[in-house]
Amino acid sequence: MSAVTRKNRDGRTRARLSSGKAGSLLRLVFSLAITFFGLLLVTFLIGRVLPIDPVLAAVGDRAPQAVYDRVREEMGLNLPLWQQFFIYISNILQGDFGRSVLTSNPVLEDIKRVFPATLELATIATIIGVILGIPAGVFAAINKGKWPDHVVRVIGLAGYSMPIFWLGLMGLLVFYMKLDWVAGPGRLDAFYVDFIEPTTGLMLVDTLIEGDMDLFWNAVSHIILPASILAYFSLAYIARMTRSFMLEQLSQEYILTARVKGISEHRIIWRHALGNVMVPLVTVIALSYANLLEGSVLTEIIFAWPGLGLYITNSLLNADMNAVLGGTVVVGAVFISVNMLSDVLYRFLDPRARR
Amino acid sequence: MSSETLLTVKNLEVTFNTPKGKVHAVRGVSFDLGRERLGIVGESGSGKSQTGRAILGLTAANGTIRAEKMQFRDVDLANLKPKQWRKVRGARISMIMQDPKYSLNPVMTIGDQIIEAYREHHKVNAKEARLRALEMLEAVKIRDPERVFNAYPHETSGGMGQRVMIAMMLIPDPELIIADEPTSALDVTVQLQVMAILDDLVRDRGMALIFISHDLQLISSFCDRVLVMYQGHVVEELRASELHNAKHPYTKGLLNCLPKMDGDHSDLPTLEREASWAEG
Amino acid sequence: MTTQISTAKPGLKQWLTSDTPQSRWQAKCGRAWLGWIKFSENKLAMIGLSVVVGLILVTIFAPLLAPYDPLAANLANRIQPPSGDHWFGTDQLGRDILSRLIYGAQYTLLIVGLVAITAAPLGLLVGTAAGFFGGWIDAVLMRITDVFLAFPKLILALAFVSALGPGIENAILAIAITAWPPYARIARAETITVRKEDYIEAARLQGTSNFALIIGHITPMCMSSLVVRVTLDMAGMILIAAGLGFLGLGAQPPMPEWGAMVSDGRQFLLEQWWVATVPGLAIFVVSLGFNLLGDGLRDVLDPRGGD
Amino acid sequence: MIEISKLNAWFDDNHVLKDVDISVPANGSFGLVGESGSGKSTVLRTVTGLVDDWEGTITVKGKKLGPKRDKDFYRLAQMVFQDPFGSLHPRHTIDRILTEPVNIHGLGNSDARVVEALTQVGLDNAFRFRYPHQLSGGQRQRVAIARALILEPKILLLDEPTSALDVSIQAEVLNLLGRLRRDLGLTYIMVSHDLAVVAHMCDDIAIMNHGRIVERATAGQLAEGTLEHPYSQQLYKAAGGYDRAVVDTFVDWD
Repeated sequence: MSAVTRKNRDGRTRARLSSGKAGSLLRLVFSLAITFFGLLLVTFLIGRVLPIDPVLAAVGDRAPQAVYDRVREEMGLNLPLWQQFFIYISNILQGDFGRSVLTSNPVLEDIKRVFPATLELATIATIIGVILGIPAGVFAAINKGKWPDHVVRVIGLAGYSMPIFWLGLMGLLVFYMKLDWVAGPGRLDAFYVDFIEPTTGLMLVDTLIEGDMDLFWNAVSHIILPASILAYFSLAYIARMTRSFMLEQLSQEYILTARVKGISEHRIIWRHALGNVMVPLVTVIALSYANLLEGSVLTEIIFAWPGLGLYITNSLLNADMNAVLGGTVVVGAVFISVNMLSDVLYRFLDPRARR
Repeated sequence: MSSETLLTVKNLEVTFNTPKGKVHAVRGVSFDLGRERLGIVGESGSGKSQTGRAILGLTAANGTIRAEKMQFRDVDLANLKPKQWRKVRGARISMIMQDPKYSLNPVMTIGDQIIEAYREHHKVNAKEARLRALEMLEAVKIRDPERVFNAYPHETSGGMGQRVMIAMMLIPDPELIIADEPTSALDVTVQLQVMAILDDLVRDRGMALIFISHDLQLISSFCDRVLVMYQGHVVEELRASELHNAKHPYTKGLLNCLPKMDGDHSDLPTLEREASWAEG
Repeated sequence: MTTQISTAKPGLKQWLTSDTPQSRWQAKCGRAWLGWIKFSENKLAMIGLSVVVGLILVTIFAPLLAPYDPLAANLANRIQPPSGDHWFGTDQLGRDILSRLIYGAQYTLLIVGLVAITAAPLGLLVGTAAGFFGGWIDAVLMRITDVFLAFPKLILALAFVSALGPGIENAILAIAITAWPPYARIARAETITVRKEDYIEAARLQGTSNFALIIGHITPMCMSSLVVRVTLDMAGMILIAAGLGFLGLGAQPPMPEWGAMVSDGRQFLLEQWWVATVPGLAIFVVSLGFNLLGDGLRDVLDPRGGD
Repeated sequence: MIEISKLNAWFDDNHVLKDVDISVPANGSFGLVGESGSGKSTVLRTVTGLVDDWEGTITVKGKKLGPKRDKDFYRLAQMVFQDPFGSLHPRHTIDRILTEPVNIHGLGNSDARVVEALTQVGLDNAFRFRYPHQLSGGQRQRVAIARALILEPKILLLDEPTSALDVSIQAEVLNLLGRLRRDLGLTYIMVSHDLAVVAHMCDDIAIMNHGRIVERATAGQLAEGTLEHPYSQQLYKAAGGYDRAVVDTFVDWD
C-alpha cells in the first residue's frame, strides 16, 4: 500500500475515485450498486430461512414424491446456495421476479399494476405535507417559544404519535360513515370501476385524460382521506425539521449581515434563511416521500387501496413468497433511488457541494 | 479632525437576560464621534462589540438597550421603529464583521449579495446595480471582479472575503462604518492589506469609522482616537498618538504585558486588576 | 468523602449547585441537577415523563389495578357500551376493555424496553467504530447500514415475522433489526465531528488506546443525541408493534395487545365505536408521552436541535 | 534533544512540509513562525504521530522515531494545543482529565500527582472537580499545560498556546511556560504566528512559508531586525502595526 502511493506521489497522480465530478458520480453509482446487491442478498436469505416450503406451495401437499422431486429440481433448489443466489440475481436483473402463486401472474406484472396506486397516494400526501409543513415550520421558528411554536409542536408530536391504522379507522368512521363527506375505501366507487382503462395507472390523471369529470371527482373524493392521513405524518416531520433547520440558520452571522444591510425581515426569512434551509430540507422531503411509499401499508389495508402495500401484505398472509420478496426488492430499490436523487439534488442546491 | 459631531452616545447600557440572571455587557458608555476614526479596544467581555451593535440596534433578542441619548445627525437612534431602522442600517450606518466565512450567505453569489445591499437603498435597475457592484469590487482591489461577482463565498480566501464584505457594506455609501474586529481572522500581512483598502475608501469618501479590536497596537496605529473599555466601562479615552502617555493603570498594563522583540526573555509584567476599574 | 458531604450539608441544593465541588460524586450530581432543573421547566416534557412513569407503574401494579380478569370471556356480556361496571365497555367476547388495557401495557413496555437495550448499543457500536476508524471499516459498516436502512421498515418486519412465525418475541426481534441503522448513522456522524477535535488528539497523545478513546471519550459525546433519538423512536416502535398486532402478526390472542384490540374492534366500528377507539387512544397517549419526553430531552441534551 | 532532518509530509496530494530541518538542544527553546498554511503546526503534529504520511528522520533523545509512537514516547514528549476551549473534553472533570494519563501509564499515586500538577500551573485545588466550561480561557490553558506535565515529560510541543487568549492572560501563560522550562529543565518547540511571542520565548527561530523554512534567526538577530529573506522582512514589518506606506511594499507570497 504505502510503497505504491509513495511511487505515485511525485507525479501527483494518485488514482482516487473521489477526484473530479465524474469520479464523485461514479462513486455514487458504485455505492448504489453495492447497496442494491446487499438488498438482494438479504431478501434472498429471508426467502431461504422461511419455514414455508416453496415446492409444496407450488405442487400442493398431495403430489407424489416423484413430482415433488422433479419440481424441486426445476426450481433449482437442489443447487448449492451460492448458485441459487447467482440465479436469483440474474433473474431479477432480467426483471424476472417469478410468478405469484396468489394471482398466477408474473410478479413484475402485478407490481406494475399496483405500484401506480401507491405512487399516486404518496405523491399527493407529500405535496400536501410540503405545502403545509414548510410554512408551519418557518412560522414556528420565527415565533420560537411563543404560542404558534407550541401549537405547531403539539400538532406535530400528535402526528408522530398517532397509530395510522387507528387514525384511518377514525377518519372513515367520522368523515365517511357519520358525515358522508368523502367516499369510502377503494380508488373509485364500485359502480365506476369498469369505466376506466388504465393508461398511466394514476387514477386522477387517467380520468382527466378520458375527460370524464364525474369519474375524476369520484377519484378525488376517494383519495382525499387516505392522502390527508398520510400527509399528516409527512407534515409533522417536515414542519419539525424545517423549524429546527430554520432556528439554526437564523442564529448564523450572515443573518446579522443582512440586517445590517437594512433588508426587510420578510426577505431575511424567506430568501436568506429559507434559501439555506432548503439545502438540507430536500433530503428530508425525499426521505419522507420514500417513507410514505413504503409506509402506506397500513393505510392501504384500511382503505382497501389496491397498492403495493396491500399487495405485499396479502401475499404475505397467503405465503406467496415470490410476490413478497419481489415487492420488497422494488420498494427497497425505489427507496435507494430516491435517496440518490436527493443526494444529487443536494449537490445542485448547495454551491459548497459543487465542484 | 473636523469639529462636526456625527454621533453622540450618552450613558449607553446593554443588558442581557440569561438563565443565570442579568448580565450587564455595557454600563454607561458615552462618547462623541466626528468625521474621524475612533478605535474601541478591550479584551474579551469588555463590551466593545456590544457597544458597536447597540449603535445599529442589533442587540440579540434577549438583550435590552438603554441610553440617555443616542443621536446620529438628525436621527434619534434611541427611539426608532423597525421600519425606520431599515432606513438607517446599510444606508447611513453600516458594519463590517469579523469573519467573512460566517458573515456571507453561503448559498447566494457574491454579486447578488452586493446588489441586494445596493438596491435596498437605491432605486436602480438590475443592469445599473450590477455595474455599480463590479465597480465596487474593483475599488476593493479585486483583480478579477467579473469572476468574483459570480462566485460563491466559499470560493474566496479569507482576505478576499473581507474585501467583498467591505464592498458590500460601503456600496450604499453610508456616513458611518463600524468595523468589528474586521481583520482578526486573517494572517498579519493580509490583515494590513485589508486595512489599507478600508483606510483608502473611508478617506476618499469622507466616512467616519469606529474600529473595534482587541489589538491595542494595531488600533493605535490606525485610528485617531482610542476608547479603552474594561468590563462594560470606558476606562480611558485618548488620542492614538498619545498612547505612550496613557494614565489609566489598565491601559498601561495592557501595553506593558505585550511581548517585545528586544531579545529579553525575562518575565513579562502582568496585569494586576483592581475592582475599582469596573466601577467606572 | 462522607464527612465532606456532611460539612457541606447546610442545604442539599447548595451542595448540588456548588461552584467548587469537593468530589467526583458531587460534580456528577451537580451536573445532573442542573439538567433536571432545565428539563423540569419544560411542561410538555414533564407531561411526557409522567406518561412514561405512569406506563411503568401500570405495568407493575396491573393485578391490583385491573377490576376484572383480562382473559375471562363472558358471552352474555358482549360488546357492552361504557358503564359504571365497565368504564370502557366490553369487547366481542365480553371481556372488560379497561382490564385488557391495563394488562396490555406490559407488552408495550416490553417491546420498547427490549428494542432499546438491543438496538441502541448495537447502533452505537457500529457507528462509533465506523466513524472512528474510517477507511474500509467505515465503508463496509456503512454499506451494511445502508442496506438495512433501504428496507421498508414495516415490510421488513412483516417479512421477518412471517418467516419466523407470528408472536411477540419475533415482533421484538423484527423491530430491533429495523431500528439500529439510524442509531449507527447518528453515532457515526457525531464521531466524525469529534474525532478530529483537539481533546481527542490530546488524549491520543497521552497514550490512550483506541478502545479507551471510543468508550471513554467518543461515546459520551454521542450519548445525548442518541438518547434523544431513542426516546423519540420508542414512540415509533410502539406504533410499529401495534401495527404488527393489528395485522395479527404480533402478540397472539388472547393476549390483550393494544394493536390487536383495535383490529378486534374494527368489525363493530360503526355501531360499537369504543371497542376500536379506546385501545387506539391508549397507543396514542403512550406514544405521545415518549415523543414529548424525547422532545424535552432534546432541549436539554442536544441544544443544536437537529434530528 | 530533538533532531529533525529532511522532513516531508503530505495531506492527501498536498505536499505540506518540504525538507524541514530542525535541531533543538536539551533545555533549548525553538520557535517556528509562519502564517496559516505555512506548515508550522504540521511539524509538531508529525513529531507527535498525528500525521501518517511523512518521510525523513526524526530523532528524539537519541532515538529514531518509526511510523508509530509508543507509550514511552508520550512520557517523553507532550503537546499543548492552541484552543483551550477545544482541547479539554467537555464531559470530563478536570480531575478525570488529569487522572487518566496517570492511570494509562500506571504511575500510581494519582491523587497526589493531580494536586501537584495543579499547583505547578498555579491553580487552586478548588478547580479539581469542575468541568472545563466552568473555567476561563486562561485557566483552561493552565489545565492543558498541567495535563501535559503530569506525565513528567522532558519535551513540550507548544502549538500556538496563547493565540486564543487575551493579551493580559497571554503574558501570564508565557511567564508560566518560561518558569516551567527553567525549573523543570524542559525542552520546547513553540509554534506561533506572532513574531514577538516567539522572539520573547525562544533562542532559535525559523520562519516558515508554504511548507519550507525560508530563514533561521536567533532572538538577538530578531531584536536587531536583521532578517534577509524578503518574506521574513515582510512578516517583521507587519508585526510593527499599521503603516499605510509599508503595506504598499507587500508582495503576495502565494
